[in-house]
Amino acid sequence: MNMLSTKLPGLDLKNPIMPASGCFGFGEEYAGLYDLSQLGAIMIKATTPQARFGNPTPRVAETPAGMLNAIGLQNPGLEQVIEKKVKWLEQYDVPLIANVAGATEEDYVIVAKEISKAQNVHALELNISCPNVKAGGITFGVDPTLAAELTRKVKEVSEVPVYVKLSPNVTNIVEMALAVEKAGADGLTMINTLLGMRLDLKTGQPILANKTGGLSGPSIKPVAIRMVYEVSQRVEIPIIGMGGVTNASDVLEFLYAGASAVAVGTANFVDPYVCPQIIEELPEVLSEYGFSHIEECIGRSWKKREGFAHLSS
Amino acid sequence: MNMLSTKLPGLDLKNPIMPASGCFGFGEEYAGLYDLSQLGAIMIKATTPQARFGNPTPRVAETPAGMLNAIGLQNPGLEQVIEKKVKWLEQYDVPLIANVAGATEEDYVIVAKEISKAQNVHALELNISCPNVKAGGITFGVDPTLAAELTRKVKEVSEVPVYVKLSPNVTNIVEMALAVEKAGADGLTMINTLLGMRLDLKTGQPILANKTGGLSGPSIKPVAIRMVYEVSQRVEIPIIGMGGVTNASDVLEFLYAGASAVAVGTANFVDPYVCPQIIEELPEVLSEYGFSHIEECIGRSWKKREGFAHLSS
Amino acid sequence: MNKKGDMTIVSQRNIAKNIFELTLKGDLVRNMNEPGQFVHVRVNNSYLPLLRRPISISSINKEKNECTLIYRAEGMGTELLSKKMVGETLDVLGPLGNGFKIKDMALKKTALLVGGGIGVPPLYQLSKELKAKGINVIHVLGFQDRETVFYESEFAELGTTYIATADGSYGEKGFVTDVIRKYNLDFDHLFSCGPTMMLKALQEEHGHKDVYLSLEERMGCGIGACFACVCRVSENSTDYKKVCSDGPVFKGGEVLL
Amino acid sequence: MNKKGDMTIVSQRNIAKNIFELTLKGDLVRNMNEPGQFVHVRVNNSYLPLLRRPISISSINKEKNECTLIYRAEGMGTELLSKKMVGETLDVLGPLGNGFKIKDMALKKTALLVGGGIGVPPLYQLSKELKAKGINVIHVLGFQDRETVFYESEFAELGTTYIATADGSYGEKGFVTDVIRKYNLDFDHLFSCGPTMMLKALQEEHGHKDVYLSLEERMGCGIGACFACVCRVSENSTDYKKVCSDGPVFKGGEVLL
Ligand SMILES: Cc1cc2nc3c(=O)[nH]c(=O)nc-3n(C[C@H](O)[C@H](O)[C@H](O)COP(=O)(O)OP(=O)(O)OC[C@H]3O[C@@H](n4cnc5c(N)ncnc54)[C@H](O)[C@@H]3O)c2cc1C
Ligand SMILES: Cc1cc2nc3c(=O)[nH]c(=O)nc-3n(C[C@H](O)[C@H](O)[C@H](O)COP(=O)(O)OP(=O)(O)OC[C@H]3O[C@@H](n4cnc5c(N)ncnc54)[C@H](O)[C@@H]3O)c2cc1C
Ligand SMILES: Cc1cc2nc3c(=O)[nH]c(=O)nc-3n(C[C@H](O)[C@H](O)[C@H](O)COP(=O)(O)O)c2cc1C
Ligand SMILES: Cc1cc2nc3c(=O)[nH]c(=O)nc-3n(C[C@H](O)[C@H](O)[C@H](O)COP(=O)(O)O)c2cc1C
Ligand code: FES
Ligand code: FES
Repeated sequence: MNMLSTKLPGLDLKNPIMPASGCFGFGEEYAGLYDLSQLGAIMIKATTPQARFGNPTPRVAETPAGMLNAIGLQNPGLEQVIEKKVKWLEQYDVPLIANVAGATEEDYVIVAKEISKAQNVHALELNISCPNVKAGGITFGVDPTLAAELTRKVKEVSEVPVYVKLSPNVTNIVEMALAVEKAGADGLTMINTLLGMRLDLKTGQPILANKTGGLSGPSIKPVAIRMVYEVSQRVEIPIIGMGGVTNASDVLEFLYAGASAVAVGTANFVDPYVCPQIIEELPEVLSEYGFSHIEECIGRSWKKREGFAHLSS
Repeated sequence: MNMLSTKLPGLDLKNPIMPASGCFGFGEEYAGLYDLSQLGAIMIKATTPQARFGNPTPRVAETPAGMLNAIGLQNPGLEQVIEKKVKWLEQYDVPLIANVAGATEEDYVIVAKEISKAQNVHALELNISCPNVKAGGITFGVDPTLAAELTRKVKEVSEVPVYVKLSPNVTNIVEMALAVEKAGADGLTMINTLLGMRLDLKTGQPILANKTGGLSGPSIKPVAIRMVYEVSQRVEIPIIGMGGVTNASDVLEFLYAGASAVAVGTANFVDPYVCPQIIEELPEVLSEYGFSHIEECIGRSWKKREGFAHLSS
Repeated sequence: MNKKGDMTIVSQRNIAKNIFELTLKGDLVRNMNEPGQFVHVRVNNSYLPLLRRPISISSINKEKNECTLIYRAEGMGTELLSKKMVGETLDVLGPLGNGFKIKDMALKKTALLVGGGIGVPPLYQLSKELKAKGINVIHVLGFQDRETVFYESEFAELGTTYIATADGSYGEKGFVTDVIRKYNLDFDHLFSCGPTMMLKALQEEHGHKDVYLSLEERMGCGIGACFACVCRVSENSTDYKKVCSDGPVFKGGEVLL
Repeated sequence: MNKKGDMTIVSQRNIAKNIFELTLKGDLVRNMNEPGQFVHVRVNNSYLPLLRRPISISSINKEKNECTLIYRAEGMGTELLSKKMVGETLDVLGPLGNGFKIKDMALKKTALLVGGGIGVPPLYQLSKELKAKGINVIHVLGFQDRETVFYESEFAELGTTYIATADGSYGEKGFVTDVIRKYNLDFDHLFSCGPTMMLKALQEEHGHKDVYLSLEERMGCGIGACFACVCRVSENSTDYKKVCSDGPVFKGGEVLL
């Protein structure tokens, strides 16, 4: 039996591991390194209606156990993404989750409507939480009413289930989650990056051309775990957890917290083979802790303990 | 001339370095290691009207480049703090900033009123942002109206300037800052800890008995820098910056961001001699980057560059 | 009177499964005068791991200016520590805390030393000092299994030594309390270090005697400043003791277990 | 076809102030076929530093399965790298990017190789390969000052070599462009690597010739996936090139500097 397979709205996953959006491009680079069909799914790079160049460089800066990025949603635009990138990925046996972005509600609706028609796009991920775009998605990500409204609009046009990607830069993440759940979201993905900044000691100026950027990597894992823990207890829809995952133990921690699947972002830059490696190690780690299937781990940090008697000590 | 001396409301500082509240107790332990009169100031541990035992243990957990704590405001209560702890510190030539906490508005008012009378307490720090106390200060810390109201009440009774300690766990830190400034705060201290969590792989349960805890240390520095940068451009009152400071370069980064002085928290646990060491190294680092006084660095990341011509390159 | 210093690794040996014996040389040894104290070790000069690791002092050699630690490599910090090589230096804070205050005690004839797993190490220096004072020492040391047993012969040289393993793969099968009962061990003083469950059981059975227990708790500062490591003194008050600076050794009943 | 592997350090030398020459042995060398490519080095198996460091391949020795990197120890990553000892292994990703494609070029008589500071290293393998093809190579190498000059004799063995220092403490005083002008250097091809300001100046003065420039940009992945390292192709379009996977070597004018 497969210890790792699981089902989420729209997604029939061989395993719960997928690269996070923006950290894997459209898969082409990694396809040169390993067979993408090994992956549970792929969250492709954010797509906007028109091509975007994104922010000036430098776009990344390193921080203690983390990094800041301010890419600025660079992408070749909806048409190119569908015709070139998504199409190209059809050769792999792997479901895509299309990350949908924009500056206005209409942007999101256009992208969602078109990209959800692609045969290998099995779900959408509404990126209402990118901190690096001025006048862009970020306002949706911190306002429950706007987020709900956007979710509703996108649900109306999408041909596949819609996951909403939550921003951690809010006072009350549960409120955001409940708002988009009520508006029809089929799932949540969380967390996006924390807003941060680094200054250059020589010039005194921000290292990133965009000044602020999104903090990702191991340093944010405690915040991500806390938020998944809080939200998973309050919503009925599944969560794809992320934030600082670098190995199979981290995956287990996110499952315990309440995630049903896990995305790997920054770690792909540190080790481009990290996703297949985690997939390989996960069964071993599950066995080590006495599990025979990932579903036994989900929400273990807060669920009633009946099923877990064999492990209490 | 002293490159490090500076003046803030109520505080005549030999240097801008002070241990952060909760990371230095009431100084007694460190007094056995070095002369506390070397410090710019001391932010003493949070004081509540009555003695508190705090949370059950474990109270700390380690994270990548950081730590979580859930001490729960353990302290011997207002009377003991004033009569024993604050009194004892009189032997040192160092101003105290008294961290004021509580569960209700009255708690804060009582503590502020009494402790501000102590001769060596030169300022108060309103801890409206402790994430580890249920039904406690945290609600004040995320609601601008409540925070402003509390600030006003405390200002009415305090005999010394009042700094408000801001929580990073909010959507809009500038809004919080402006609210308490308008309510009469003399300064800000920021940031308190980010709310986080770690799960034990063996049990699936949170490592901290309190479940969630406050994330501190180098991992949160990028978030702290970003917030100080944002807030310092919008308020007139000075900021004491903190979050992940471990060396003199970090101090410089906080000054650039817009802080007027800098507190050192978690790093005291890693190296109990860190504060005097930073104080010793700071003049050297300032000179290295061409400064003759700390005030030249403050807000350099966003201020008009007239004074800085000598450094542009 | 610097409490922090670099100590040089003069030996590092793997003495049982995942158990390492590490000997350090340095001036801090001069202040090590009490069995049961600990050092707070920074295993890496970066932020990974960020915090120091508390490790008991297992033996002290004043002449050589050396001390020995025995630790189990299990998490990130101790794993890294086990990779350190002879000649490297370690940033050490210590000695810290209050140990077994046998210097101030009116000692009687027989002392029973009970150790559980990684709680065994500090009892070694204690046993040596008791023996030197002419006290009769009996050791009951509990381990998980045969592979994790260490220092049996070292303790046996000082006094009668019983080994218990949880799975019975070596020595007596069962817990240290079973051994004490089985052999009906008689003693005037009981000194113990190990898992809280074990200390609790000892306290319950022998609490009427002269008992000293060494506690463990997750630590931040290790010097009494952060309040990470407190334990209660009674159910109904806010009184507390800090394991790092009031302990780690407490008199039986002094704190709630 | 694994692009990532452990390479063993066979030598590490401090060859100028803060400048280190590091020779690595490993199977990845088999794929190193183009001067100007780089490797992405993980200096620590923890998260500090988190990201890899891009370093140009300075020379390739196919027979020994070795390659040499030359780098300046300045920040956390390169500082740590400079502490690594012979026999240790390094996690390396590479070779990455597109180098100087001299295999596909119709080469004429003379090539001018212009390097600035830490941009000098990749020109060494390039020069060796050009020389092997019978091309006349001239080097103009700019450094900060006398103390940071390296590889002068190595380059001099291959062709005429001019050294310039910004402060005039060694060789010519001034910039590489001053030297080219002063000696009125004539060439068919210009290959350069160094600070963007220098590349810009070269492009402006010699853009009408056959110019190849190697760029630097802060990187995340190093393989083209994260879009950290893009540069524009023209002012008015969203077209871009990635330094890591389309470059680091570009034809003059191919991208905006
Ligand atoms: C006073 C005292 C004396 C000790 N003496 C010894 C000894 O002689 N030999 C020995 O092997 N161990 C001893 N320990 C336990 C030792 O400190 C832990 O095993 C060690 O800190 C674990 O670190 P790690 O990096 O392996 O684990 P990690 O899981 O990576 O540690 C993460 C964090 O949790 C803390 N932590 C984890 N387990 C413990 C624990 N059991 N007790 C306290 N903190 C813990 C760590 O210090 C660190 O802050 C002692 C503990 C205390 C409090
Ligand atoms: C294609 C390419 C080839 C290079 N070849 C060489 C070489 O042969 N020799 C050499 O000494 N240097 C070379 N560099 C520059 C080298 O990558 C940086 O000096 C190095 O990354 C700095 O790391 P650090 O840890 O010392 O500095 P830190 O300041 O700690 O680095 C922090 C972050 O910024 C990045 N960074 C800092 N400076 C640079 C820079 N100048 N370029 C790119 N990223 C930077 C780091 O990679 C890291 O992610 C090259 C850069 C690129 C892009
Ligand atoms: C370079 C970079 C680019 C990113 N781009 C996107 C994006 O386009 N859309 C999005 O929803 N999230 C984006 N993210 C956020 C990640 O998908 C992920 O939520 C975050 O990095 C936390 O996970 P990690 O710590 O594993 O990286 C990006 C992150 C990084 C580091
Ligand atoms: C163990 C611990 C206890 C703390 N207790 C308090 C407190 O009582 N009052 C308070 O305002 N902040 C408290 N803080 C927060 C610190 O003062 C500081 O704001 C935070 O840790 C960020 O700084 P750092 O990264 O340098 O530690 C505490 C932090 C730690 C780690
Ligand atoms: S560890 Fe800080 S008070 Fe004991
Ligand atoms: S560094 Fe990631 S695309 Fe170039």
